[in-house]
Amino acid sequence: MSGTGPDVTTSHPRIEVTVSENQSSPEIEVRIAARPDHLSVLRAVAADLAMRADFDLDAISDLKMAVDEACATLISRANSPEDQLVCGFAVEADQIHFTAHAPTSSPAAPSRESFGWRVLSSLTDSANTWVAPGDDGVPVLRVDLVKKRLGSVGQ
Amino acid sequence: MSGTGPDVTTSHPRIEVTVSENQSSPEIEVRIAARPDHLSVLRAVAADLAMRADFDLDAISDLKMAVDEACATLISRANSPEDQLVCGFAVEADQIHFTAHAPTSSPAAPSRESFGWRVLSSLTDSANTWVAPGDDGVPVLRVDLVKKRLGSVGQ
Amino acid sequence: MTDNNNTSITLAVREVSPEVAVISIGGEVDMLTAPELREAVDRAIDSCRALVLDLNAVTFLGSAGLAVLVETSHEANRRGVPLRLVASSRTVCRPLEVTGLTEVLSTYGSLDEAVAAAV
Amino acid sequence: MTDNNNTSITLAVREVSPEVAVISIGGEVDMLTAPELREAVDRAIDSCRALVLDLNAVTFLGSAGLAVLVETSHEANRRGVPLRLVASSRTVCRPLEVTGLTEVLSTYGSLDEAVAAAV
Ligand SMILES: Nc1ncnc2c1ncn2[C@@H]1O[C@H](COP(=O)(O)OP(=O)(O)O)[C@@H](O)[C@H]1O
Ligand SMILES: Nc1ncnc2c1ncn2[C@@H]1O[C@H](COP(=O)(O)OP(=O)(O)O)[C@@H](O)[C@H]1O
Repeated sequence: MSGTGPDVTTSHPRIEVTVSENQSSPEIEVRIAARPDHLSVLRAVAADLAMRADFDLDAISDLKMAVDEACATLISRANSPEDQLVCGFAVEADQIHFTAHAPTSSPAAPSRESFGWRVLSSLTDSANTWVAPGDDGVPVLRVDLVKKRLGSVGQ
Repeated sequence: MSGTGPDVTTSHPRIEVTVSENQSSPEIEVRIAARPDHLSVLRAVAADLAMRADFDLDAISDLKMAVDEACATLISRANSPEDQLVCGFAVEADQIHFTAHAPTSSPAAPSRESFGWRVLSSLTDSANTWVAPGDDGVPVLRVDLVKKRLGSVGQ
Repeated sequence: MTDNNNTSITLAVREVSPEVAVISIGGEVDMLTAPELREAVDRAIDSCRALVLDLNAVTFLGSAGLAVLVETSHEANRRGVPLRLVASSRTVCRPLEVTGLTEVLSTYGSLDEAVAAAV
Repeated sequence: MTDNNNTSITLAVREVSPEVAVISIGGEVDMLTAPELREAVDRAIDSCRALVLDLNAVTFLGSAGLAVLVETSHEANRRGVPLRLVASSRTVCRPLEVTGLTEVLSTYGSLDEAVAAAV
């Protein structure tokens, strides 16, 4: 694995993640109301990008599932369906880097032992989630995923 | 045609358009670098939304083509590939309302006599484009399209 | 089945032989549509001797959908009702494999095989 | 044809009978990929007696792609080279119809018909 991108396999956010969040906006940013009926558009974006980045069919399916799972978690923990869910997709040399965040009603990050998070981790090469105060002090839940074109997942 | 949404068939922007631009953000906003390789993701979003809004296959195809044409125009008239192209999709009762804008290097809006604009107009129920100064005084090119679920287009 | 098959999943329920119910599921099974699947399955399991879920027209299967399958499997075990899944597309098999559910659930390559096994 | 068929269009050029060239085009023909199509068509038209463009594997046809077809048609007229399009999918026929190009271009439902007409 050449690993030119950020490596965020640890369970606490590392510097790279924060830098990547704050640097010039990701290539593609999608903002939606935090509602389950918008999940399919995020899957469509993930699939289109992975396809064009020459991911194989299993890797495309994995990324769709991981993005869906991450955003379903953000939506279910948002304060209201009017909250905004912001997703960033960056197509990097050998991987797609996905970040997402939304305001949250729970001050704690989702358990890493839950079924959903275990699935998500098994589908990606790196997965991380944490809560941090947003600009206005409201807690914001963040998810950061990396899926490599030729990853070690399910091969 | 019941026409509950904004009617922007005139060639100059009307109040409704401006209101719609400035009101609480559209349901789905996609921001990309103004580069042709990102057109396919916008088509994917348009197709997913139109499909879920029960548009028929011709109407889905028309919306994809109109969104593609609008964004290709915005990209070709941007100052640089680093400029940001911002697209908004709103799924309304009987139509999808698409808005897009990007900084432009040409102070004039695209000719309505061009092949591209004629195609775009023929594919949508309403199409409009104009240049207005942005926040920082830089000219911004805007496009506003409405595609009805049961439109008069190509029926 | 509903006309509105783009905003939700499609669910076709039928009895292929006495008390063997087949639910054919189409579309994207996610957080939005899983409750609908759950309801249809709960209703069917109440009145059948064997249940077949045909997943071949499913175009996305997320963890909310997987959870319905797992819970249905538990419920079917409790009742002694055989549960058989039809799964041959990559779209459906990949999530089942990645989550290890192919070990736990009985999956078949075709509806005929699943029905034959269920009877 | 290239391995890299997701980031661009696929173009397969072959001669079906002496000096009758067929270009089979796959993928999305848009602002990004139209120049590639243009180049392949320009190269083929230089050395053939008749040209068939098989559009059946095209998954998107935007105005940049339509412009290539129109310009190729003009060039083919100038040279006296018959140009035939194979277009049967809705994805391809819809843009041709909406823009009125079916009136101007010779389209056929199958490759065999187009080749037969081109010879
Ligand atoms: N191995 C598994 N495969 C599929 N579904 C499972 C599995 N384990 C748990 N589930 C389902 O996922 C749901 C949530 O499980 P759980 O581990 O408690 O996580 P969570 O905290 O996300 O609720 C449960 O409804 C359960 O049926
Ligand atoms: N009716 C038409 N059908 C298809 N393509 C056309 C048609 N008219 C013009 N074009 C193509 O579109 C391109 C642009 O045409 P033009 O009307 O000059 O508009 P623009 O201002 O967008 O360049 C030209 O290259 C031409 O080949």
